[in-house]
Amino acid sequence: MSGKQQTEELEKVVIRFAGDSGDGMQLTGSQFTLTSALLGNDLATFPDFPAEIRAPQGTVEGVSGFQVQIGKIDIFTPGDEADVLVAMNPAALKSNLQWVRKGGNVIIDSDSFEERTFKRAGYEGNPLENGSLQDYNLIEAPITSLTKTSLQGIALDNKSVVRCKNMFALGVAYWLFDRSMDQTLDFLKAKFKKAPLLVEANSKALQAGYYYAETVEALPSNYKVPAAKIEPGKYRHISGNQAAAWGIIAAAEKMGKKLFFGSYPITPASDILHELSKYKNLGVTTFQAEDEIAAVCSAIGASYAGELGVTASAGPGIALKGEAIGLAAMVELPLVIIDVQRGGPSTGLPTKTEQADFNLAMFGRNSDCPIIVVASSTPSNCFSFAYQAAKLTVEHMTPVMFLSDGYLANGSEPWKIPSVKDLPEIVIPHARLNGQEFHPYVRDETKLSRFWAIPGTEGMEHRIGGLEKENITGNVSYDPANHELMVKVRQEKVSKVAGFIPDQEVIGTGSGEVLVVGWGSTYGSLLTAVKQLQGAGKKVDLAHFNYLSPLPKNTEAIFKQYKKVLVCELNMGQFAAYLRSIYPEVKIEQFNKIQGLPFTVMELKEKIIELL
Amino acid sequence: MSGKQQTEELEKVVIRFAGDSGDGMQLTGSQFTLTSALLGNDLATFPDFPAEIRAPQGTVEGVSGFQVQIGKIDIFTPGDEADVLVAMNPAALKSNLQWVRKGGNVIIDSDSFEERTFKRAGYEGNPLENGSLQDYNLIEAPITSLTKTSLQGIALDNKSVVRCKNMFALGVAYWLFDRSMDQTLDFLKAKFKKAPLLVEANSKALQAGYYYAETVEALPSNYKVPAAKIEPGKYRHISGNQAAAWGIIAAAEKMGKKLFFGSYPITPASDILHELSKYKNLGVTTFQAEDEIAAVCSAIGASYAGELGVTASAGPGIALKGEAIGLAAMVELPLVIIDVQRGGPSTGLPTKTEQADFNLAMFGRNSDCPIIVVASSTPSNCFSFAYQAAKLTVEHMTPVMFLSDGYLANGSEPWKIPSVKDLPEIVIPHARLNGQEFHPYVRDETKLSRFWAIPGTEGMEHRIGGLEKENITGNVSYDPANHELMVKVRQEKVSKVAGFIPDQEVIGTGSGEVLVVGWGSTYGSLLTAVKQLQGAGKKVDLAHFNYLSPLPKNTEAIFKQYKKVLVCELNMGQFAAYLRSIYPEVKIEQFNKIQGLPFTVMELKEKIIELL
Amino acid sequence: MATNSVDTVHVNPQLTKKDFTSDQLVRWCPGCGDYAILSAMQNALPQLGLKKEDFAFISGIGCAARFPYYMSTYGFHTIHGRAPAIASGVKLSNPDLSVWQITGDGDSLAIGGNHFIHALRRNIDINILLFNNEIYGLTKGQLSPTSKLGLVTKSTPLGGIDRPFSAGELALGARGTFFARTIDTNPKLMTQIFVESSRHKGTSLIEILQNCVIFNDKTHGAVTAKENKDDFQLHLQHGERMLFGKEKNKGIRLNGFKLEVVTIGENGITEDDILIHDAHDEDTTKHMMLIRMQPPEFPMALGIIRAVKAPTYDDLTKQQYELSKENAKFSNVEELLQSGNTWEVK
Amino acid sequence: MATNSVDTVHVNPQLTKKDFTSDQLVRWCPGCGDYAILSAMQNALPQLGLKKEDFAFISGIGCAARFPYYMSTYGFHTIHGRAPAIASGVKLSNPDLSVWQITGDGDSLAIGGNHFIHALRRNIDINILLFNNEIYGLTKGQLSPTSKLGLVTKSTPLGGIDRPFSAGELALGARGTFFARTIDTNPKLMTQIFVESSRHKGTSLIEILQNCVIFNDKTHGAVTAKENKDDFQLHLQHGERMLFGKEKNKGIRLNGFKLEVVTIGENGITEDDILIHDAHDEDTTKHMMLIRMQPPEFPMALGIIRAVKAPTYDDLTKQQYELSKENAKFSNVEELLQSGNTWEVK
Ligand SMILES: Cc1ncc(C[n+]2csc(CCOP(=O)(O)OP(=O)(O)O)c2C)c(N)n1
Ligand SMILES: Cc1ncc(C[n+]2csc(CCOP(=O)(O)OP(=O)(O)O)c2C)c(N)n1
Ligand code: SF4
Ligand code: SF4
Ligand SMILES: [Mg+2]
Ligand SMILES: [Mg+2]
Repeated sequence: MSGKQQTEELEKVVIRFAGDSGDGMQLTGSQFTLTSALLGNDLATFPDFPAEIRAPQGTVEGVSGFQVQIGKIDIFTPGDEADVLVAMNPAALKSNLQWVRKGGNVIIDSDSFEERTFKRAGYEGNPLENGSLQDYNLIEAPITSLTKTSLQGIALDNKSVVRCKNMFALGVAYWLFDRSMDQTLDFLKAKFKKAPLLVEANSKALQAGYYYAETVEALPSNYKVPAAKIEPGKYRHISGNQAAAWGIIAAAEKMGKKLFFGSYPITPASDILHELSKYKNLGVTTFQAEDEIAAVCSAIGASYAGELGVTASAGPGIALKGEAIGLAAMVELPLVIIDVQRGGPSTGLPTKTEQADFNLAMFGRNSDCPIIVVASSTPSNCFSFAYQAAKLTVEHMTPVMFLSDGYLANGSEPWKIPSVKDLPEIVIPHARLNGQEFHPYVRDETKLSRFWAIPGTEGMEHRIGGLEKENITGNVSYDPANHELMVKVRQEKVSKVAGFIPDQEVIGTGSGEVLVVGWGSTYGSLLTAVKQLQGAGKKVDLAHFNYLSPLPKNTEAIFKQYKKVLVCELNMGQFAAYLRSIYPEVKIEQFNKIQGLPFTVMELKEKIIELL
Repeated sequence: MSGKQQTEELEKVVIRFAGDSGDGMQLTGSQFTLTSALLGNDLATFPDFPAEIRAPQGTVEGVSGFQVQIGKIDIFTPGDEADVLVAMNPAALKSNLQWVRKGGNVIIDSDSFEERTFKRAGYEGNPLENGSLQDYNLIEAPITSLTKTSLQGIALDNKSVVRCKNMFALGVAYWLFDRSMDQTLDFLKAKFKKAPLLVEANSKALQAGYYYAETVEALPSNYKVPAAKIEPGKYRHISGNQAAAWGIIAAAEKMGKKLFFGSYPITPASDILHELSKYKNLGVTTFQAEDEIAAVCSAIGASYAGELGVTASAGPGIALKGEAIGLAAMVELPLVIIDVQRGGPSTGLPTKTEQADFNLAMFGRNSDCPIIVVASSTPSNCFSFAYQAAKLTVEHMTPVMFLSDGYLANGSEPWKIPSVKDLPEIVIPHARLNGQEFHPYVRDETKLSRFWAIPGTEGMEHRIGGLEKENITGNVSYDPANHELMVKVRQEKVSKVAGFIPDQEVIGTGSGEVLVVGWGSTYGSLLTAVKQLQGAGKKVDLAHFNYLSPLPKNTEAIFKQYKKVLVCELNMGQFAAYLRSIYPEVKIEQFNKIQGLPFTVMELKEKIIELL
Repeated sequence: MATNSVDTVHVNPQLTKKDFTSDQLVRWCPGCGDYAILSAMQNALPQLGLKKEDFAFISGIGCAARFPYYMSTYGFHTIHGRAPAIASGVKLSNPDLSVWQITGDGDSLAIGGNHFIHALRRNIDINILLFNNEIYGLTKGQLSPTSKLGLVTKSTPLGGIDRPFSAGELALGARGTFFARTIDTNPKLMTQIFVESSRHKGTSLIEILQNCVIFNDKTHGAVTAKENKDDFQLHLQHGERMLFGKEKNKGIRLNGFKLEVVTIGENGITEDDILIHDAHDEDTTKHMMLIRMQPPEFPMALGIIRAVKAPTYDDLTKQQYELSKENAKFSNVEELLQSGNTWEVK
Repeated sequence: MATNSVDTVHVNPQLTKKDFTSDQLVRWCPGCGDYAILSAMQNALPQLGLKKEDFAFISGIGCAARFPYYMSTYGFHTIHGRAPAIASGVKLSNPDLSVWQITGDGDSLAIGGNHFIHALRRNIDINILLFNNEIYGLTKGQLSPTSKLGLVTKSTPLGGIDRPFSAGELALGARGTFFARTIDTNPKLMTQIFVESSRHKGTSLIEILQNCVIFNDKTHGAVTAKENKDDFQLHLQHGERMLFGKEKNKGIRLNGFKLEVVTIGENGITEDDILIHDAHDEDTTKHMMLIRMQPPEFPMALGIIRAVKAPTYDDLTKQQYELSKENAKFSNVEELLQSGNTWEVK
């Protein structure tokens, strides 16, 4: 490893930062991401939080990671394996080495490797010495001490100085990938506006890292990942939860309603509450309720009173909302329920991702109680599907469950900023008086939805409730035939939504050997796998679903074009079972992973090839 | 209508009593039932309660009905249509005439037909005069005034006297069906032990009715329904809720555990709480919790502490229990959840029956969270399946949902009393110390269930919880592979129950044109319809399911023996969809009714014949 | 606005009871106390100077909760126990509505207990009418959290062993700003209290001692029975002395830290010894004591026991809108989307 | 029973802290107040004369709720807010266990509020340890029902507008029989209170003012900070005068209906003027006043504020078993099945 470094050009590269939760790895990763985005790379990120707030320092449980894939080609996932791992301590190395490709670069803070620390990380012996890293290109950099040295003379306590070591590491990464430090230098100025010493210290550490990497010749080469061909326009970075929050606000504005968000905190949904609570001036009311039941009920109250009522939670909280969602379905009021899924059952794996609340979304209510279910598939399209959820719920006057998950919620990607005026119109079915007696359950003929009569409007006084009611008048009715009619009307109303959503798209030729089917957050990995196989000449297509209930009209027609249909999900096969129950004639195979982790492209390709 | 009456012998007959909720129709019906049972008839009953506590007198909403079918042949349902209706007022006539077969007898209290009362019942004109009853054999008896006359001289207030008119009506019915009054006379003595005047008045009214019927010659004939060929033994009458309560107590006694029943009242499940609360001396603790969540949680606490924890509710309450049931599944503790289903969604039709919580039972929890689901199919076998539920939950250490419904809960039938010693043994998997460190998730090899370690036992101190845990040790684990393993173990554990339940039975030849499939309370109607068709030479069989998750091992093999499989349910087709998702190769048709009412034999036969 | 054409309903100061009566048949049991409450409410609303469409009645489940069907206002019969949360959403979204939550003792204090205490704590401007019949009526007679200790019911054949809540004590423990108590046998008092509590800004809790003739008849008999009326009812008025009895010669006096009943003219007691009711006292101490008074030792306190000013959650929400507008970096979603770190791809 | 073989653990009067320490790595943030509470508990249990297997720790969800993992007793980490109901089931089923419910302010007073008040009302013999850090720790810093009005958190960027609950007031409003308050900075007091509350028959509520260094640091600083310790902590002991201050020369006196702080020696105040604490007073009046005392006007009351006798739900349940046995018509299921109306078919 000597001689002047070379610059290698790459199509894409994956880098992973890992350290103690106090080490600032999320910040480091997002700075790297932003800078790469500004350079024009396409990219996708995946933050990997520890389950504890602050697990004991130096333990594997306390490691926080951030992975980003950047490319000059389209990037749909944060990558299966990292080309470069930056590990700030032995615990970070221990828990992250499994994600590094053989032959990849591993940059460690050699200052952090001592008897005490690698014991604490659960290593038997010193991992640097026992050959366990021989398949990797190990770069031992004394990051802590170099940070200290470079900050000598700045009047900061030792703790604050050491905290800057993440910037040192970021500097190394910037050099390694030939990125400018400007964006981060600006960011630091803004972030520490009120503490100039911190601006100085962090900036110096960043630069020290950059120049260290350039100088020491420990690094084999640096890499260039040229800009991707990206649709022109104005971009920003957005995470799934932020996008969901913004999508809902945008829909409320578009429909001219205030937004009422009733919620109870839960990982990984809480950030939607945090985000929305910033926008009171945009007409957003956030109500942190005493529990999930009160949260959804307050949103139902808001919808009844004429606002857009929305609630959000994760699985355990959604399970609690079932009875109230049933009420909203019964009284036919708008309601958006956002389920940011996480690993389960029960409390499960709160910080991990999973797609296992599909059944709960479909069936988690007493009796026959269909609602609309949609799912987003990338962090940024959480915006569109949150928006769609709001549009559908008011236009069809029935609850909509919007499924996101931990992977989308915390993941982020560049997003071409839409213009609000280009967003689909939302037409609210406000009730109107026509000189005759007002009836709350008069229905729109094409949609079967009722009209929204808002308390405070004169002449529309009426009563609704959870008891079965007579069609049109809404009077409580125990009549057998009316009940059957109403159950069918509520089902039909949801089924008819199929006429108002786009046809299902297929990525590929439209027929062939295997149709890969997915839904929700697996989109990136499925798309990458399918494209790679298509590139290799395989007859594989992808149909990735965002509308789950009802399904797009052309679904069965698509399925019939393929010899095999393979449904891939991060659960035990819930969507697959649902498809089988609707299209028993289609032979459905399934591929499942239940590890709290996304699919890797590799494992998908292997499975698909098996079927070819 | 003159001349001395004839006695006609009948194979079976259906009689329906209807009156104001204050008129004592439930009592009248159950007395008639008991007397018929003592005579050796087979029979089945159906009480039809009003939705209100006491709806305004004389209104259709306030009508309370009771239907019973008695036979010398096997009786499986209370009958589609009544041969005799006793209607105590115009409202009772109005709401019940629809259930009487054309040509049937309608006995009314003519005293109750006046302008005011038939208006109140919602009649335009006097129904006795407008020809609307011409298809029926109308018997106008001045029941109220005859009751009054016959009780003259008894020192009771007018109200109490008039209250005896139900006994007069019962007397008429006894004569009509050639039944002795003895049982009811004894009953009255016991019931009014403390009020001899009431014994006298009610007895007199009963006899007056009997002799009136014998004398007036208004009745065309009386009927004899001879004793059925019933298996010898000691019998009693039992309703579904009572049977469920007793089944659970019997199981607790058999396994040598105390029973802890945590519940919150709800129609039609409350009677289980009422029933169980009488048996504290049998080691039953009933805990009326503050809500359904506390109810199920207290039961989980009891199971954790080493008792048999049971909870019960109806749909709205079951929807609330989902999160906690998920906890029980995750920590692998016994828990029986009884869902006495009612019409829905939401509050729905609380006093009507439906089978629409199947999906909720299967899927109403966050994430992949399988549990065992069983259903009873007759009032009396609520005993066996409650017992089975308790047996399975402790033997397999996972929650069991036991589905009953309003029809079974309130319906009743004769039941051959089993001997406790003949009930299946229940073997509790108590944990044992073996000198090594104790681990809470060591598993039974054949069942995959863990062992029950009871707090208070020395040397077994351990921690469990809703977070994902490592197999064997139970330590909290975020390890991806362990999570997949555990999700699969929980699924396998439930699947393996199939090896411990009986094979599915088929009523019929075992192959043919149409296999009728049902589950739960539709058994009686399905069986009657299928038997009648078989009797007519049709190639129709019945497979009626009590074990829903997992399904019996031989299910698919059975289905494959038929050209068509018709799943009949009182919902939109939930079990049918489930079967399709599991056996996509079986072509499944469905027949559904969502009216808050049981199937009639007639409509079933029509539908089945369509398929032949 | 004052024309009276068929199509427009104008602000009508002459709204009457009839205007608030819906066309639905009332379906409570004959003799149920709920009828009187309904009637008192229909008498109270015309006095509030609001329009018919400005009222929303939100109920849970129970006999009491059928109430909205009989009012010809906006009404929502929701699910068991959750009405406070739904009513909160209604009020926050549509603050001009006069929101009335109708609930039974089971609905509010069993399954709905959490929402109940949280509504009171937040002090959202809704009015809660708690029909306390000390039993579950609709489900046909089980123990309620207010049932007297030892009550034999369907679910407690050997008598209830749960110590009952006192709605007022619980409400004050939850920081409630308004508590009144009334009885179904006194229509005038009910109407008066409904009117007054609707004027309180914040969560008004009105407990109505209601008789369930079917499952818990005469549970309030010690207070409501004709023969007990004078001696066991104390009608409180803010600023007035706590006097009661047929001759209004009995009163409540403070003795050290305890209340006691005294008779004017006996043992040298004069009117000056009798406590003056201060419903506006921030301190809950005396209100708690009044709430706890029970026959036969004491008369039951009726009327407005506590009514103190405190910011309401809905007003504070409005203030935060304003505050947020003042500091806002963007005034619409377009600006929000464009804000912060963005970049152009050409 | 006193042999000490390998296979039998005998009643060991010499159990030590170590016996109650599990092998799991404690995972709270460095500096979190929870560590001290854990340690105080591990010190308290050996003093109770019970065996290790006689303890069950039942928790909900939250940072606090991880507690059972670190105790080598029986433990159950359940779901958010529901621990009181689960603990109730445990105690009723296995009354010989010493049951400890571990909960945070969000777990007990937000989602778990209903079960909390009902446990207190029923007076089931469990001990509730409420770790009050006035914030949601585990979910990273949202407003809690005990957060101070105006607190800026992740969910309330403009400050919270919910008026906070006082755990003690709510508990007494719910008819709680035992309430104690302590602080994470005083291990001795904690241990003492844990021991004493475990001896109370009925629901013991112990509020621990706990510091969350990460999301709500120093929220209890006005009470716990070294410089405030003497002036703003009043350590109550039943039967003793309410004295505090560095020189123990300050005290609480009753002035009419209000409490006030006085200094002995000033304005003619003597020790005799100072109130004597009566934790056993049935009447909640003074306990409520003590609970409400807040710096800077008052010291914060610590120690056992209320401890009154009342029948416990678990004892009453047992009594009903007995009662039921006396009147029983059948003594086993066989007899039950055969009881009442039956008939023979031959
Ligand atoms: C989730 C749920 N649980 C239980 C019920 C059954 N239920 C309906 S009303 C009621 C209690 C009624 O008592 P209360 O609130 O005091 O009202 P009342 O009928 O006495 O006016 C119960 C338990 C229900 N409808 N929903
Ligand atoms: C049903 C459900 N809702 C929400 C959550 C998320 N959650 C976990 S702990 C918690 C609050 C924690 O606050 P607190 O009880 O005060 O405990 P602390 O962490 O402060 O000790 C929340 C909202 C959950 N786990 N389950
Ligand atoms: S059951 Fe009781 S509360 Fe309900 S309507 Fe009848 S009398 Fe009134
Ligand atoms: S977040 Fe707060 S309460 Fe939780 S462990 Fe950290 S310091 Fe303790
Ligand atoms: Mg009630
Ligand atoms: Mg907290």
